[in-house]
Amino acid sequence: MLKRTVPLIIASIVGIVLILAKFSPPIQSWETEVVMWFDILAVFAFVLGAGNLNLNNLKKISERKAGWGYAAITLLAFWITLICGIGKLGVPPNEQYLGYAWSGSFEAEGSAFWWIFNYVYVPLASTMFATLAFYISSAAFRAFRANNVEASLLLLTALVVLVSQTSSGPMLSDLIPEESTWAIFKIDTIRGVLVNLFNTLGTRAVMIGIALGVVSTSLKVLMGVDQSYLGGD
Amino acid sequence: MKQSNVIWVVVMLLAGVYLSWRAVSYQAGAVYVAPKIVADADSGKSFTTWSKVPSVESSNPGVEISWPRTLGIWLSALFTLAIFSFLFGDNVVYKVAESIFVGSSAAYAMVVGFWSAFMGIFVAQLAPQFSQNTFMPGDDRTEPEWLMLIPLAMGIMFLWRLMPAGGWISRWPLAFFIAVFAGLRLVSHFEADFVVQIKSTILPLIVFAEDGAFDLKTSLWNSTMVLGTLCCLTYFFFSVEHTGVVGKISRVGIYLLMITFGVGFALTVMSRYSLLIGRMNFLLKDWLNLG
Amino acid sequence: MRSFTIIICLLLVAGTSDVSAQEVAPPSNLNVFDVENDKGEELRLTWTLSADDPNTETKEDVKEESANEPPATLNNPVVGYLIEVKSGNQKEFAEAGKVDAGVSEFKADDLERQEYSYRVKAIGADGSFSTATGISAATPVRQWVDRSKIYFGFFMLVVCGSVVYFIEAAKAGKQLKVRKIAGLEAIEEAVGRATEMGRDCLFIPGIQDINDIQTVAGLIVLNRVAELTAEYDAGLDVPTTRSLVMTVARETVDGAYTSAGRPDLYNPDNIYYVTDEQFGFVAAVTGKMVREKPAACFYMGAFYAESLIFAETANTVGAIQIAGTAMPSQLPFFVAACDYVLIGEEFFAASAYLSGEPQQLGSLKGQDVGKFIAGLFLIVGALLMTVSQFVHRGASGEKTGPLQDAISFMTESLLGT
Amino acid sequence: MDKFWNSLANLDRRWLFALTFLAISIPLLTGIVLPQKVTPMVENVFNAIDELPSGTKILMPLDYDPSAEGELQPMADAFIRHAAQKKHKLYFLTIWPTGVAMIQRQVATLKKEYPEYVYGEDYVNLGYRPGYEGVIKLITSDLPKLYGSDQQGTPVAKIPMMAGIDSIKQFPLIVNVSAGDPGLKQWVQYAATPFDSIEIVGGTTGVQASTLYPYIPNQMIGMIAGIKPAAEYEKLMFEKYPEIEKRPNSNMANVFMTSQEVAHFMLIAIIILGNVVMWQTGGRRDQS
Repeated sequence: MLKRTVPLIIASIVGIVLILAKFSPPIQSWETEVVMWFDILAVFAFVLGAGNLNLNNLKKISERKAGWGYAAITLLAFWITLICGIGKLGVPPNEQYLGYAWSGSFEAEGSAFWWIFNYVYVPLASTMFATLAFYISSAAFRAFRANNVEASLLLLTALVVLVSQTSSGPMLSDLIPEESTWAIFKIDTIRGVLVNLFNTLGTRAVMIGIALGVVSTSLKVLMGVDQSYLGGD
Repeated sequence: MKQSNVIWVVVMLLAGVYLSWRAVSYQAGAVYVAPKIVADADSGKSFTTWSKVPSVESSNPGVEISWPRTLGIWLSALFTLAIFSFLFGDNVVYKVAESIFVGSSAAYAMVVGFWSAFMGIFVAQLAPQFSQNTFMPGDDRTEPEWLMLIPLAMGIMFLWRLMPAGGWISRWPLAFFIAVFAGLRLVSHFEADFVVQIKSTILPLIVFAEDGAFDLKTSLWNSTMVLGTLCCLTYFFFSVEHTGVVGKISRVGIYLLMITFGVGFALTVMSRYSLLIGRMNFLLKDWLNLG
Repeated sequence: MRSFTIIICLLLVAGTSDVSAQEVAPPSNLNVFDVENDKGEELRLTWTLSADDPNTETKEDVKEESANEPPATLNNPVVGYLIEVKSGNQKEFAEAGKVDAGVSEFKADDLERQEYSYRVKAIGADGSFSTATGISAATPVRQWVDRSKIYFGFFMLVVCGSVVYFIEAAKAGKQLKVRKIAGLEAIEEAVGRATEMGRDCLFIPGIQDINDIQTVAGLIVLNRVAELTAEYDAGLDVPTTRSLVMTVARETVDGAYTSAGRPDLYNPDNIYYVTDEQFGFVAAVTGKMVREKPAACFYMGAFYAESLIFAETANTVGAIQIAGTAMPSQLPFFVAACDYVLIGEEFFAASAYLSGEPQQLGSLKGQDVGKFIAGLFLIVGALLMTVSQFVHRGASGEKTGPLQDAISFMTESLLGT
Repeated sequence: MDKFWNSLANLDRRWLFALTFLAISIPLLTGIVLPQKVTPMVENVFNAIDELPSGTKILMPLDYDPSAEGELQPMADAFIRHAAQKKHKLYFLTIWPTGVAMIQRQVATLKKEYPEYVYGEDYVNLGYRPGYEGVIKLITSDLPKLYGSDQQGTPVAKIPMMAGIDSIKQFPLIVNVSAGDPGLKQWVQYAATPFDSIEIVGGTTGVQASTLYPYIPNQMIGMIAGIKPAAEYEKLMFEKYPEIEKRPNSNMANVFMTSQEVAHFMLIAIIILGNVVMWQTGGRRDQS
């Protein structure tokens, strides 16, 4: 009862109230309030995340599993960053409130946390992001093959749009005289049709479908038809 | 295997020699900073903060080289190379970079959550006196916001799962928030994705220009837009088998979706290459001072 | 009235031309309204601009007609307006706000639900004030129902209602038929293959928190996948980017192993938190893929740029990949690089299919009604607009008539948000 | 011959990675530039800055982070050089915390190439304020409320060029460079659209562009979306002010565009090669 029925009742009532809130001005602001509570709960949840991260890595170290050294590095990096950030190490006070030692921003320039963010986090994240350029090449080689009609269409449209993004492609197609009947084959024209017409209509249909999927998934959660997120008894 | 190891060692040594030469003779990666003294007349306290200045000003009075930041640039460069090395296969350097990345980014997210949501909202609203005396002196709240006891209670219920018994109570706040967002998303998706998309697709199939002449181009465009969207929607029908006429229409639908995806793929390519260019530029210019 | 004021002004200008500062002409016709469809905290004020306002239309007209009359007649042009307010129990008027010259409306907010009296004065360039307008008063009214959203609400009710109706109909035993989806049949095959090869199944429920409905949908799919891995006794590996997702995923998998009758196989350590940050997570997961070589990878949830990094890395270790997402921008990459993809709505439908429960299939039927309504709107709307094109062919100016009313009822009321 | 195609079919993807690496880095190092055809929209953006009288106040919000530098840095540079060439007064600010470092880069360019530009008289760095689009909404009516001091903490009262500025309505033009939300879209929605006196041009990434086209030309004069239009912008600038071209790194967009050009054609070649291999080997796809 307390394990399953009560949460389901909570879910139904709360969900319906928030749907109604969209239509009732006096309670519209509840949304902002509740979203703020969620951000706070997420911080509480960090205790579990951090606990899990620490336990997993400590286990690897104590069992001397393969790669336990890396587990130690992860833990070290975690605690150094956490202490620098929560302790505001090297953060000068806010310029208007010099008397308050803790008043500076935790990301203030020159602080230890700022240094870690700029020289550890940023290069690692942006390089990871940049590896996408390589994966695009390998995906293009292996996946863009005209096996069937679908794949051929994917391939052809991608090729045309790729050519249109270069400088020389459009320049070459400009050799087609403006007045001739062939002018509709200018690469910029084709690109315009592909991007503004076909891309738009496909995306619209996908989005309409997604909206319906969200509606029905949400309703299933609110009606208690799908309770898998509550787990077993 | 042994021979390749030798080759790698030689390559690394050469790279090391080159880098030391760049570091010494071209001051690769050097960062200069200038001091700024902030003083407060009331409390008589003063602090010196340092901020970066362009290298052209390195000879200005007071400007000096910042060793932590110069070291930082070198470290960034090494991390960049470490991540790229994964493309050629998993290796020790990548594993080290990955471990540091995971540990410090997890802590990073927690620190941001701690200072912005927990201290900045929760504590600042529940204990305004305390927060104004310590980390938020500019805040003008006077009364505690007792509503904040609700997330506190939920947080405790949630963490109760760490206790030996009664851990099921943590399902209550979870059910609460899953339902909250199910309700919110239901309305917002219905509004933005369903209604708005339908509305913007309602177009006249045949269009006449201002002077009454038949506008072939716009007519074709609109008709394709409306009929194409209908074909794609047909593809998503679940309760009708894709055979016969429906089958043919949904076939056209999937073809149109493939064109959509082809365009989507190609449009992203330029931005992705730009990311790589940005990283290469960092290595060559910011770090090695080339060009 | 206005022209009369202007004449007086001109007379004043003529009569006292040696005095540089002139009394500013006041604004007029102050009206105060309640703002509709709000929670009763706002009032809206409108007035007619002062004759000395450079933006007053009559001046513009005069300027156009007789260019020889210079705008210099405004010795003391209006630079703004001062709005003053007095609530029920106060005796004096206090400043409520200022607006720039040329602005003839003001919104007062953060009000109580009591009567407020307003008056407006013009501010001259020399800082002097005009006499005030007449006093106008109103009380903010709270509306419990936002009437501008009634049609939208009705429309939503129809679609939601049809989903609920078919779920209930299916519960009552109505037989519903649904078509097959290729990606879903492949899930069991992939788990089976992982079992044969003795390798893990990797399941990533997206990189968003539990507040994204895609994550919830992903976890529902995880429930079915976990049932399969329990049946087959295959390894399951679930890295998450959020602590909350980890918690819910553990509940889900625990429940799945119990209902598959193998609670002994459930190991919570296989569902773990990595890091909240997108690319930190990517670095760890791709590293793990290369080292542990999972046989099947499932990507079910909200994904961003990492979609292609995952798909290309898992491909090198020869994994079967099945993706499902409702991120339109990432679908191209999954479609190109994965073996099976659940596109948008199919992803949400997956949980219903996989459960095999009749009431879940009912929700699919309800979604189809939604699509049918969408198609109907498109067709009817497009036809109406086409007819309108024929009717108004070559006509210029504003289109009116019952046809236009029907179109605007459809697009502005029914589809207005 | 079959053996050759089979080996290609099983090509180690690291060769493709190496090829991509070379296609991007060689043009960067050599600095070769290709001719560009200038499109009308880029010309409109250029004229928006060029036709303003010298000394016009321009608001320059730079809302991006280091990961978007490869795409946005060149256009930000071009905007700044062009504006400084026209002797406009520049007001930098950002609504992205990471934007502060991006502004510092622009300031460095100004100091290096326009030594006559005086801080506080010709340009000012107002820095970052939290609040996302709320910042934009607020400074449309009251700028000093949020920006009481500049990035260095100097009160605005002591900055000559801040005298008389009480809202961004006093800026005839906003030049925004943005990598996402909040960014160009919000500047258009909350600043340029409600106030007729404010015009806006922008620079953004190629991925973002499609959502922004609907605002042109009614709410926004035009935008530079990605590297290619940025390269065209540079060409226009060099035509009118040839002295800029001689400065180091002034043609960065064109150099980057050469990398893009080479990489795009490499990608096209890779796709075609993949298909040729498939035909030659009868569609077999060996996965290793």
